[in-house]
Amino acid sequence: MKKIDISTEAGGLKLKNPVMPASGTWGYGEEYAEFYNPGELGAVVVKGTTVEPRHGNEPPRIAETPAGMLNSVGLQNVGIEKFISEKLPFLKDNKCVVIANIAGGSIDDYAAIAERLDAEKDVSAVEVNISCPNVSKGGIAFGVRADTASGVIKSVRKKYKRVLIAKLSPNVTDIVEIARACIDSGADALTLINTVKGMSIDINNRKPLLPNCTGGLSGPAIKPIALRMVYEVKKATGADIIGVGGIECFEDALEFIMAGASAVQVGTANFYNPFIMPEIIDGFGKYLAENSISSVKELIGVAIR
Amino acid sequence: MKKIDISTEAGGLKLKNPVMPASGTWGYGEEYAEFYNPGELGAVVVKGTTVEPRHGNEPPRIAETPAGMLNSVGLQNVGIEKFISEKLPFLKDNKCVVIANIAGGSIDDYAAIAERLDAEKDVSAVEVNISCPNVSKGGIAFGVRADTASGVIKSVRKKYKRVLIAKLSPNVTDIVEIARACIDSGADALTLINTVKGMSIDINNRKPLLPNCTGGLSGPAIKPIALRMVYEVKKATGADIIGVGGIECFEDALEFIMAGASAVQVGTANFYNPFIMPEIIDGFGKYLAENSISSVKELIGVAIR
Amino acid sequence: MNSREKLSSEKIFFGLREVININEIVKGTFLVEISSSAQLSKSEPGQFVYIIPKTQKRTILPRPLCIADADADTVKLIFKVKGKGTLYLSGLSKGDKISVMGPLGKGFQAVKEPVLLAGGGLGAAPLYFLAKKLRNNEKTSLVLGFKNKDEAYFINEFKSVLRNVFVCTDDGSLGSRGNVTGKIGEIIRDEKIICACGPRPMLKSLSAFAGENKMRIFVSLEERMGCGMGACLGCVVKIRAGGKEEYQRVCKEGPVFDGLKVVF
Amino acid sequence: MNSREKLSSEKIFFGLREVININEIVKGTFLVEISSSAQLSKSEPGQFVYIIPKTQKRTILPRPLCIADADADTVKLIFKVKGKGTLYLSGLSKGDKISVMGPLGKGFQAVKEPVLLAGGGLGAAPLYFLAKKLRNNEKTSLVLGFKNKDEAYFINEFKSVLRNVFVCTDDGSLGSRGNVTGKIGEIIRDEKIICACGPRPMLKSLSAFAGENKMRIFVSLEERMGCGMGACLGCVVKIRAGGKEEYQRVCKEGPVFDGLKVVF
Ligand SMILES: Cc1cc2nc3c(=O)[nH]c(=O)nc-3n(C[C@H](O)[C@H](O)[C@H](O)COP(=O)(O)OP(=O)(O)OC[C@H]3O[C@@H](n4cnc5c(N)ncnc54)[C@H](O)[C@@H]3O)c2cc1C
Ligand SMILES: Cc1cc2nc3c(=O)[nH]c(=O)nc-3n(C[C@H](O)[C@H](O)[C@H](O)COP(=O)(O)OP(=O)(O)OC[C@H]3O[C@@H](n4cnc5c(N)ncnc54)[C@H](O)[C@@H]3O)c2cc1C
Ligand SMILES: Cc1cc2nc3c(=O)[nH]c(=O)nc-3n(C[C@H](O)[C@H](O)[C@H](O)COP(=O)(O)O)c2cc1C
Ligand SMILES: Cc1cc2nc3c(=O)[nH]c(=O)nc-3n(C[C@H](O)[C@H](O)[C@H](O)COP(=O)(O)O)c2cc1C
Ligand code: FES
Ligand code: FES
Repeated sequence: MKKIDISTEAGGLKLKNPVMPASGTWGYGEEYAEFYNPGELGAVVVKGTTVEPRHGNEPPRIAETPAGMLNSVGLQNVGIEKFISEKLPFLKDNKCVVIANIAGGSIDDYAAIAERLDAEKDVSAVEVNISCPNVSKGGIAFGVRADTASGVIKSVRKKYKRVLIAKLSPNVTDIVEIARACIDSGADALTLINTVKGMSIDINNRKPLLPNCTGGLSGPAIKPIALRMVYEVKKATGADIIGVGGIECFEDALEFIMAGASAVQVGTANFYNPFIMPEIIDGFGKYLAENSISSVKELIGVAIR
Repeated sequence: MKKIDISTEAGGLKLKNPVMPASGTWGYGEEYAEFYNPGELGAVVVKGTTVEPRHGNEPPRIAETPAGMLNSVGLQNVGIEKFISEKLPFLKDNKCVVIANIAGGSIDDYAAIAERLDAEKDVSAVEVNISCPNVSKGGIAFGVRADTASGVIKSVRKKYKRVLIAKLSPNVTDIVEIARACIDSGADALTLINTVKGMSIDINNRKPLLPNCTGGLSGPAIKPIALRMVYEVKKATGADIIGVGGIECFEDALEFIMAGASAVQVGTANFYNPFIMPEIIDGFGKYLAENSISSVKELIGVAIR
Repeated sequence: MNSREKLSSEKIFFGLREVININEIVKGTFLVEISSSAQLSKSEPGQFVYIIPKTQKRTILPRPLCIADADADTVKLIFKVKGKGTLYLSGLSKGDKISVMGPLGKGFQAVKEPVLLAGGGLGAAPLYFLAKKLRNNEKTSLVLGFKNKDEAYFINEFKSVLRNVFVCTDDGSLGSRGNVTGKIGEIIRDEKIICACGPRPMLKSLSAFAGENKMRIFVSLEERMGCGMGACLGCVVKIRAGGKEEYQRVCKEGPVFDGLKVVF
Repeated sequence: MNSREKLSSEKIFFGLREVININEIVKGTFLVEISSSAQLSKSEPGQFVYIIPKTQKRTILPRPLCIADADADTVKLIFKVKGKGTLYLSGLSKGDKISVMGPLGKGFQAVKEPVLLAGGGLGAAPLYFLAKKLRNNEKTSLVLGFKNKDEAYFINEFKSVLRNVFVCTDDGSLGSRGNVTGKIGEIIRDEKIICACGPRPMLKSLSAFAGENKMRIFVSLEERMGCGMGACLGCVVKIRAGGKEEYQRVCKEGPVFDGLKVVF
């Protein structure tokens, strides 16, 4: 029997397996450590972190939709300093590969966090969330325009020397254009996709269910959209991609790998199956063995034509 | 007891109730007439029609996804002449308000169909599908850019005197921008939304499940996306909107009305419940009675803040 | 319009039916008997029903299954567990209610003895219904092909309605070794019609055989479906018609097509 | 990592539990008893379980329910049918398996007699568990408030574990007429602690009452949840802490909060 290798790599970041939590769905790894050691995962992506602590949006922040959910958490987080002093040590102690998801209201914010994290060797990569509203430019997210996306990535690139991953918003006309802009601006890899903008109406109260009106749609419902974007971007750019959106079983993860992802993230599914990530990791081992494939890497993008 | 009025109006088109099939899911009304008279519906929107008959895409054309489905039918249709001579008489005989969904590969195509339909008084409105690939401009859909969308609507407006509805693609960064362009170019109302571009991978055969690679996602999965777009566009423009996307029960339809739709279309749900549209119509009657509301029109957009 | 029952049309039933019996006839393949209705009792061989699975797995589309038998009391279906929908079906018990629409599509028509029936694997289901409608005499022969002995089923049932039943398996573990087309070639006498249901490669080779022998052939095809009613154009196959090739609907013009016209 | 059972943590059970009993105790409100586990048997009053409904209605999120009682054998839950998830639960039968995660959250802590318990509507559930843990003497009093007689439940059960049980209803159809806060005002003696669970307006007025009377008050809050584990920040409520207002998690810092600190 061949030796089975489920390790993978994205943008130069080596991962012992292709599975990690999606930012914002797994906190800083402490809570789910109750169930298993976070060091078992390929990496741990932490909650979106900003320069200053943030309160986030008014509750309710969650609404269920058909095979999905909306959230409007709104980047509640402890801020970069507290992340480094209070959250990072736990992840380091558990030997996690840490990916810091970062966000900001201005290009300077991004640059500041990037610089700060560059000094923290325990953070192996930054995942730049460019889907949050650009306060200085009137509420349009950085990530929906190639020029602003590029501006953010360039500013982070200047300050951060290790692996830079750009996390893209799916709420765009042409995901390939944005992907190209990020790669050209220095991103080593791309995470696809963030949540899809959606909404839910409370017909009893005759108003939007979330006080924030809109929220981010995640869960199985968005899987076909995420897969399409991974496929399109991989085919057009060849960039390293981390696929995310609606994965709830091993087969879903495999679809993303075949569509061109080098690794996958699991978000919403953790909420109804806290063991889903170890299950998917096991799934890769079994699948490779049963199909006599020696490495996950052989499967990346095989469905592309 | 007050008299209950479930009639509504969109872009000047009077509808005896707010429910109609979504284009492409109900053929030309003949098949489902097996179950009830199509004249019972607010209107009947027919399959997307082009100048010449079209073969459509290679099968398989359907893939199931979580709470949704992908289709890549690709505008197979009998062409405008056959529609008028062979399909329209049946709808006329059943006293249907007919909305013709039209599509084309060029602006001239759209203009040609619009002119032809202007002469057919039995067609009460055209629904201009601007989500299909613009052959002359390299495979980008007309509907994803404000300038091309505007070009199509203007050309149809010149030739077609009665109600002009623009059906928009959700695969855009800013739906409000496209909506405005269409309204400014002469559209009387908007249908929101067409299918969301998605994909599914067949992990056994290691290739996209649809030979066409991508397909249009419809069904309950996309409801939050459709609702969000209806809400955003209604709030920003005040335009008359026909809401569509994932409606599978009366409550879903009511969400769309409260989000700002003047009427709704039902697509995918017909496939698993052929009686869904009469059920929703009944639902409106009951809801108004139970809540002592005299007209559906009072509910349009009540959730907007 | 209040009760679902009442909502069915004259020709097509839509509503709940009761599971009267369900059995695993060979590993992974089930025979389920459900209660019939006025419309279902008029089903023709080759027509199908559309079963709407109530799964917990986020499915929405109904699943098409050929009618293996139908009378005033019951409708029989034979299915193989493939995915979520058929898994749900396999978990049903006597007395459970399932949501059914049908009969749908166009069945085997203009079938006259002498005739050859050819079924591969699961394809045997609609042929059983057809065999029952034909007279049980020397003029009808049936060839059933299976992968191996373990996958064979319904042979005794066929023998009880037909005199000439031939079985072949890929590995020779039951009946003769070989495929259906080969066996048809062996046993053919003066038949001018073949009715076939089974995997595409089998239907293709049988259609070629029929063409060479100037026979008629009716084949039952499958395609992924949306509406099942002919309205969505989701389920098409390529058919030669009027000198051209065009897409026709498996759920409406089919599932039974003239095999000589199918573009395989 | 093979079986789900094995996957639970030391403190939190995750896996299938069996329905031992289910009863509609008043119209639309059910008492369900499920089998316990090592972890669940250590539940504290005020903690909750997360039930993952296996519905056919495209739901994905688990539903939080307060633990109404727990020992080594069973866990009791009381729930009202609100939507898809609770409808699914109400349809369960003895012997069915359900997917459960828990115990979760922080319960009533530092509760010492003499104490006043105040429950409105469904809020009574966690207080029953709490009452059982307190000593059954004159020092604990309970006020239960309901809309009317028809919605009242569990009164006899409470009386069997507590001597001082007062009931009030909005319309006076059972016990005295009036609301819980009013009744608490009437019966209060030297208690310095209130433990309350019920609708927000009741918790708000009780907290105001407690503040005015220099008492401590613990309130059990609800919010829509994602993970139930403290990881997603979906379920927050606004709490005064360290001179500022901040969002805290109902599933982690709560569901039981210091009522004087809640920003209602
Ligand atoms: C007219 C017709 C008659 C059929 N008769 C029978 C029969 O008598 N017995 C039997 O076992 N099978 C029959 N099939 C195939 C059967 O419909 C599929 O095996 C079944 O739908 C698979 O569903 P699933 O949920 O188990 O699998 P999934 O993979 O979960 O199905 C996902 C989707 O794909 C569709 N699908 C998957 N495979 C097929 C297929 N081969 N053909 C069409 N759609 C498919 C399903 O309907 C569903 O929409 C028939 C198909 C057609 C078109
Ligand atoms: C900590 C906690 C303890 C609870 N304990 C009980 C209890 O002991 N008995 C009881 O009957 N109810 C309790 N509830 C409320 C109960 O969780 C909701 O009534 C239930 O989730 C509704 O689900 P549904 O599917 O029936 O309704 P749906 O409307 O279909 O629910 C849709 C979504 O909204 C959420 N949701 C809806 N209403 C509420 C609510 N009031 N609070 C939180 N989430 C909500 C659901 O979890 C789900 O995600 C508790 C809630 C919390 C937060
Ligand atoms: C509650 C919640 C909070 C999230 N917070 C963040 C965040 O802080 N930063 C970010 O980049 N993405 C965030 N996301 C998006 C997820 O990382 C992921 O891209 C998305 O949920 C799709 O994956 P899923 O369908 O597996 O959940 C959040 C998602 C959820 C559900
Ligand atoms: C099989 C199928 C065919 C469709 N064909 C068309 C079409 O010809 N023209 C068009 O404008 N929209 C077409 N649509 C999109 C629908 O009209 C509708 O916008 C979409 O399906 C969302 O609604 P639903 O979720 O209720 O199905 C089609 C959808 C499906 C599922
Ligand atoms: S399935 Fe819709 S046309 Fe056949
Ligand atoms: S539900 Fe996720 S933090 Fe409470």
